[in-house]
Amino acid sequence: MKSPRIKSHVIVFLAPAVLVYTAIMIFPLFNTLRLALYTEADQVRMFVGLENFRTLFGDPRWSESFWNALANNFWFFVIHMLVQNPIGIALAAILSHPRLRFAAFYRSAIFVPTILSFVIVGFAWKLILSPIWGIAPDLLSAVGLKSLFAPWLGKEEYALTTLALISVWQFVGIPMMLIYAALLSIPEEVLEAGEVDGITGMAAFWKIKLPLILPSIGIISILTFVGNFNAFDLIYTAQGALAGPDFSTDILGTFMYRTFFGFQLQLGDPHMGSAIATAMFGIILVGVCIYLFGIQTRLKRYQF
Amino acid sequence: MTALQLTDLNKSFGAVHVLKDINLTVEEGEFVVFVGPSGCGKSTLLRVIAGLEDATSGEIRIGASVVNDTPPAKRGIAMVFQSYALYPHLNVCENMSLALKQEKQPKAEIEARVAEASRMLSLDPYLDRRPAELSGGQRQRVAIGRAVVRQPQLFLFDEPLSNLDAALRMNTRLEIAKLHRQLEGSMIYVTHDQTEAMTLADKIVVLRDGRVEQVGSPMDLYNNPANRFVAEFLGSPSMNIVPATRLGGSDGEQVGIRPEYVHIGDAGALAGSVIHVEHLGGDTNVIVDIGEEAPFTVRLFGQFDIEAGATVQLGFDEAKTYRFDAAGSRLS
Amino acid sequence: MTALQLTDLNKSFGAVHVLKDINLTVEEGEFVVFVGPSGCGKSTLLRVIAGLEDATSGEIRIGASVVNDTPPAKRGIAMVFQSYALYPHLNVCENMSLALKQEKQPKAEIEARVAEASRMLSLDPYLDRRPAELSGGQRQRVAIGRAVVRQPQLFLFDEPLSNLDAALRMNTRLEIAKLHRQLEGSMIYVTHDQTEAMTLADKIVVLRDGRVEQVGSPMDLYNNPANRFVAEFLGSPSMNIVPATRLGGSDGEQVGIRPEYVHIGDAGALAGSVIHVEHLGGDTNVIVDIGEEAPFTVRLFGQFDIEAGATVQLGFDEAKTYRFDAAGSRLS
Amino acid sequence: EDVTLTIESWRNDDLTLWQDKIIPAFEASHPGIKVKFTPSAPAEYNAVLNSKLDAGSAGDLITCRPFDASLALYDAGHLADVSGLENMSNFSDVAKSAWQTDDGSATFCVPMASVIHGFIYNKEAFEEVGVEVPQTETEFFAALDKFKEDGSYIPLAMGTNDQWEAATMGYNNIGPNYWKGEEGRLALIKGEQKLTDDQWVAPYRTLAKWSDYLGDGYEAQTYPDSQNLFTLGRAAIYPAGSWEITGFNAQADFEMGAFKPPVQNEGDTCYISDHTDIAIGLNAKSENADAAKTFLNWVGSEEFATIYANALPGFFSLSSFDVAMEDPLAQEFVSWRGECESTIRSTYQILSRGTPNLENETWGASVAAIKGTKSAEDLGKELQDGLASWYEPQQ
Amino acid sequence: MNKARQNPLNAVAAHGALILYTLIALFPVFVILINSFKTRKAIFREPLALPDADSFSMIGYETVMKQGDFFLYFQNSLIVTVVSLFFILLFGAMAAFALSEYRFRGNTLMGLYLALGIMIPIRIGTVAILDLMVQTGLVNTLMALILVYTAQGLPLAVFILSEFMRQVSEDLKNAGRIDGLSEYTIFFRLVLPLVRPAMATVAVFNMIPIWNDLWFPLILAPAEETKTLTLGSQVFIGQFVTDWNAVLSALSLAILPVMILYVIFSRQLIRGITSGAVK
Ligand SMILES: Nc1ncnc2c1ncn2[C@@H]1O[C@H](COP(=O)(O)OP(=O)(O)OP(=O)(O)O)[C@@H](O)[C@H]1O
Ligand SMILES: Nc1ncnc2c1ncn2[C@@H]1O[C@H](COP(=O)(O)OP(=O)(O)OP(=O)(O)O)[C@@H](O)[C@H]1O
Ligand SMILES: [Mg+2]
Ligand SMILES: [Mg+2]
Repeated sequence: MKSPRIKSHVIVFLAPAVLVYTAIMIFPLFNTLRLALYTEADQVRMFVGLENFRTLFGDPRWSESFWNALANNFWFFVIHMLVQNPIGIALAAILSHPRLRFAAFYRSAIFVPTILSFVIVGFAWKLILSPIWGIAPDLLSAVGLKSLFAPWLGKEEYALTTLALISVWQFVGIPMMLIYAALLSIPEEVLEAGEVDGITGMAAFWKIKLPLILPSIGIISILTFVGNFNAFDLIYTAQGALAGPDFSTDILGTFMYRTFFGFQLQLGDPHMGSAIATAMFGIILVGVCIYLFGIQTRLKRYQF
Repeated sequence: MTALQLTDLNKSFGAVHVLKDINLTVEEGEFVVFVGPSGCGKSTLLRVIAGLEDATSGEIRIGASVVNDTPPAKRGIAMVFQSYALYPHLNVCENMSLALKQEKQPKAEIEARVAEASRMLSLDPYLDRRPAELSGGQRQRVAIGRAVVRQPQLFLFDEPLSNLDAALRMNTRLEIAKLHRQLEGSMIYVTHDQTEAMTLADKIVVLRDGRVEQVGSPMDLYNNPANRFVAEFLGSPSMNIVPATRLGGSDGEQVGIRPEYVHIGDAGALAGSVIHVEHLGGDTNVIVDIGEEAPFTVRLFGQFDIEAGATVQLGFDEAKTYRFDAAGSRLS
Repeated sequence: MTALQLTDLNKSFGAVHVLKDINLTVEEGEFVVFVGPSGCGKSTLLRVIAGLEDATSGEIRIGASVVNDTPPAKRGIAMVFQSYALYPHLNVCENMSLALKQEKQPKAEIEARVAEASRMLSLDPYLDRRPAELSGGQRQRVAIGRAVVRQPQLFLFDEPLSNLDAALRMNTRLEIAKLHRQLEGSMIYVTHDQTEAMTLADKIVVLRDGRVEQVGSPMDLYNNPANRFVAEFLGSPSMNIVPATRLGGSDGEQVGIRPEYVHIGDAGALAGSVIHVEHLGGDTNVIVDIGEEAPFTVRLFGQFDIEAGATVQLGFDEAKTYRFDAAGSRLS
Repeated sequence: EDVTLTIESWRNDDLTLWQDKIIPAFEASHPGIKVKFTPSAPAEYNAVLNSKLDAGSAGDLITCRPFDASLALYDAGHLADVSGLENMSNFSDVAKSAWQTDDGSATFCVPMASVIHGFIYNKEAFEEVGVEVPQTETEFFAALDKFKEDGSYIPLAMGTNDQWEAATMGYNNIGPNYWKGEEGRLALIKGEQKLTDDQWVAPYRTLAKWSDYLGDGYEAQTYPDSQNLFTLGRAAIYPAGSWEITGFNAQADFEMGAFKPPVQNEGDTCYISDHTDIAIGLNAKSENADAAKTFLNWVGSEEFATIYANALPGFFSLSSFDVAMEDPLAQEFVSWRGECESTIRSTYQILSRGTPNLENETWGASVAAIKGTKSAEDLGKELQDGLASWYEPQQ
Repeated sequence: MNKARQNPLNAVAAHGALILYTLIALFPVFVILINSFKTRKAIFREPLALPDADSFSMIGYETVMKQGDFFLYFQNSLIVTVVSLFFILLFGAMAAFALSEYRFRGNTLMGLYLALGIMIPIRIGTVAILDLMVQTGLVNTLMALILVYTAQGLPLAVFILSEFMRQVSEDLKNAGRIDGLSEYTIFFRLVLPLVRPAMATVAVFNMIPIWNDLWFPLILAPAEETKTLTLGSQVFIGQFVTDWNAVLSALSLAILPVMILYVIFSRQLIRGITSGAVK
């Protein structure tokens, strides 16, 4: 918090990251996003301004897909916020209990799914949820709930939710780790003071720990948001690029990928693809700006 | 009835044996002060009593029941931490009222108690500030306030006044004494301040290296220390210790003489040259080199000008000396 | 040469104006003690001097140069923080030696200095421990050690002894005094402890509410306080303040009488009933209700048994009283 | 100094075949040229290849998807014209059509193989339940009914989760019999028929009837699930492509047979989808163009055709050589070429050039037909509208 | 922490919840692992059964070991992952420190700029990246992958680390400043050790996508010598036939090293606690 002139060490601290990042990330990305303003006809690239966006939002064939993907994406995000983050926080809160036995084991075990590649996750869950091979139906019938079973991944009404839950399963370790790290940095004595004050258990969580980890929860929310609106792999490995059944699991990532790189007989269209990517970028940017300027600056941080 | 009883209490941190066979009884309404050198285990003992650390062995009894397995919140105690341990996200008022809210006290009651505590601790201007915006002394006062509002059966104070200035310290000390009389709760109080210990305590517990050295009323300890350690520890400046041989005693024994019982005069049992004179305003300490390793301190009432280097004779009343054997035990 | 010169220094935290027009000179080799009530801005002033806070206005000069824009590391200072600010991940030895390693001191030199500091502060048994495994007093000593090993031109101590017990405090105090003589560095020292302030200081600076109230040598301030605030602030117990009307003075004026200049006898200017007697061992404080709001304290040398409730006459030498006008200024 | 040629391919499955048989055969007769086969996963192939081509880091030889995907590469200058190769004469015009410009002036890939659609069945199950191999649609459904009644086998092994099964093994499998193969396909391209015409809608109606015979939860059944269901002996009939033969031979421990898509009435001309599927071309920017051409020429040879067709039964050579095949199932499939009219998948040529993409739409439509979420007529209309939105002859 | 503070009921509930979730977390992994030791028939006949004498088969592992130089792939993956993580953590932490510690003009904007990268999938920049690598001759080197992953991981690292660095006590850094430590030393000797838990978290976050990435190895470094493990296992995923035995085996093998890396980093996390902040 020194004086506002940029000092040499600030530059030294920033330089490596900024250089690598600009050269290998920002430059290529914007080079690509630029394509959104062009189109190609007969091997000739033409500048068309915002025409591609007009197509994307104006032409019902495109806009319907776009809004469908966006709506699905929101649902995907909502599930993560409602399921993944609370579970992650709860697990972290339990795990951060001092001297909980086997904590390291639990922590690692819960983190295992996050380490798996999408291929494994897709395979395992398809195998488990498959109506044919019987793991889920058998397990359900073992507890007498066989009637609840449905081929979840194959039904329009369940597929997206099912995938979102699988994704939650896979990534719950991330909020858990972050919150865990945040909880650990709360000074022991503050919690002890609370304990003597009778603020224990849930009350300690709500009244002391939660307010102190709010910045981390903010970070997690924005990371979830960004991650979800960029998500692609799980849907792609589980349901393919067409995000079936009937596009019910199509999210912006799959929509963009399909358009950008093409799929089967459909040729890649980098121009429309970039237009979609730009739209995604815009959506995420708005979210991140709301966070950075609206939320992050308002979250009180405490130095321990 | 006894408010607190510790029986054969031991506490180790791994290999470090911090508390050793502590036996102690605190009566209902008693004000007990723990004193002892830094690192002797005072805070640890408080933490064990509070239930923040497990006793390695031994029994802790609060009121009628053994509380070894009772969680801190259920022990009916309030504690002021040496490091304050304020809730960083709450302002002063919320810091003080959180426990009461948790107890579901009526709103008016909470407000009244917080107002009372903040008045007593001169915290009124800061009620809306967060701990990070307070000075060290202000934080300490908030920590005291937080304990005070709870009106528990047993108070544990860990050096609650160490960051306060003399005036405020005196005020707060008096307030704590008043509080003690009003609440009829028992108090256990850790301090390094002689004045606090002597004036507040019904009973002083002198700890050394995890052991209780002596327990007794302040004047009792001052006048009848059980051993050299207690004798030296209480009183400021410390008691002078002179080898008995200098005063015609037997070899190995030591004689202790309190600085205030020594007078500087024309004749005396000891003589030496003045090293340094400390002017404290109300009194003057004269540090004299009597040829022993440790300097000899004389405390004079009032202001005196003595040149460093002057040779002085030190006289004292034999009856007011203490004799200790080589191991430090008092020879009566 | 002047070691430090502050000119018209001001510091605000947002709307809170904490330091107000501070002007102060510290001579080379001088030991300056800051005292003042909690929250008066002592720590803030130290932090501004150290360069940890920017002055809102005014000039800071260390040695020959204006250092307003010099980073802390280049100001040639060492500081002991009120909150210790130990490096939690380094053990005691590493905490003390980090700065020296940074200066690329030879290894032997580092070891020697750390050994010297740890001996002086009785930290030898703890050199391998992390701060979390130390008691409050031990942490404070490490913080002192960390500053001491650096042997800088200007030391800043923020209440470095507040968590130490009397014996250790006295030792450390003497060591700091010795250090000061040896190093010939200047020291600025914040304390709440009267004894420390009186014995260590070449010059005491009394702060109140962000302003300098008086600067002078200890005995000078004690004997010639510029105003009622300084008079009351120095000396423990505090000076008694009695409305001048009680002693035949004019209305609105106040008379200050130090407790140690009062004797209890058969006749006196004031009379009252004893509320409470504080036995401190070496001396006794008698608190008397003389019908004013504030009780009247008498400090007696030695141990006395006076019953609470007894009526006493209080006598004192008119020459040893101080007179203040309604605003608190001293009337000579 | 040896030249090393790198082949880009999506055929992970063929890695060992290339390494153990094809490459050694080629290298033996062509000293000085080394060949490396570097396949990538099929789903990523197009995207990866395009990126590499754009950046100029792609291999010398490029495995070609049929029709537009490769045409686009040629148009973009990534694929070289290989019409001039000596051995191109070993391929019929039909075989080459999948890798030619629309006017046929340039051929840019050497055809390798086609795949034929039909149905593979579990012979033991047919005997056990006493079902005859169906020739007509009526017989086909009668057979399915019988299996359903019997209950020990799932009549049809197909799922809709992966979507393309329904379109490829469903619609394009049985469809040619309705739209009369090439006749209908070309008419559609010319704009003379519409997807709302009955010959294009009727297959959806038939597909809709399939759902009764699919396994429980077929909605979530994936393509590998279907394969496994069949090869583990739990299903009786598998709507197939000939490419399955290799895998099925390895995995099934019962005898299998194949029958061609049933005709509507006995005696009707039968049509089969004999789909040109894979070819190989030359990266226009290859630095080893000469060696690569040598290799491509060799791909047009009989030697290659024989090795390939026998190593990969079910991938039938497109060359005019009479390649002897040993696998009985493969022989069964290839024998239909003599009995029926061949055609290729209706959506592949030209019709999938725009957005919406007719092929991809057909996937969804076939799934919807089977699940019964939309009527065949509605589907036809949707597809027609989509096609007409960008394809002039249909407007 | 101790008996008095540990309500046994709570402890039981805590363990109950954790065990339940652990089961949920591990069940699919368990399914994968047991099936990787079974014949293909047994996988699909009874996916939940443990391998027995009949169904036990190492065929998958054999296929994996036969196909390609798996130890080389392994080594490549490890090098790429570890080196990328090193750069991500180092550069990311440095930038995060600059952003959280110093107030300079454009601070927030710089933060936003560095965050842009997490908002667009880097894949769409593939062609430009590949172009760059072709021009610099880095195609088919591990360096290309390391650079891309470093760039890709930085935004997240900066984002998370700067949040955690804001919590490091100001007094502590100031004590360092007064001790004469340079800003660099303060960063390396004081701040970095104190945000170790966060560093471990960031490392774990980034480790997974890097280790599991298929796309960039495929495009930037598909050569045999630079193949990564994930890319190596892709040969078993075919167009029509997927060799599930081999896929399961290869992927089971691939779990191990990440698991080990994870354990190493989470150790750091624990170590971070024990050295925990102190007043
Ligand atoms: N960051 C801050 N924002 C607002 N006010 C502050 C801040 N830091 C300190 N203050 C206020 O400035 C005043 C001076 O604080 P300072 O810490 O200098 O007091 P001090 O004299 O050291 O007191 P103590 O003896 O209790 O340590 C206090 O009233 C405090 O509340
Ligand atoms: N977690 C721990 N691990 C190991 N040793 C510890 C731990 N906590 C405290 N100690 C040691 O136990 C002894 C007693 O510490 P304690 O904090 O009780 O001392 P104290 O009497 O309160 O001292 P002070 O007056 O300085 O606050 C000290 O020597 C300290 O170093
Ligand atoms: Mg302590
Ligand atoms: Mg202070």
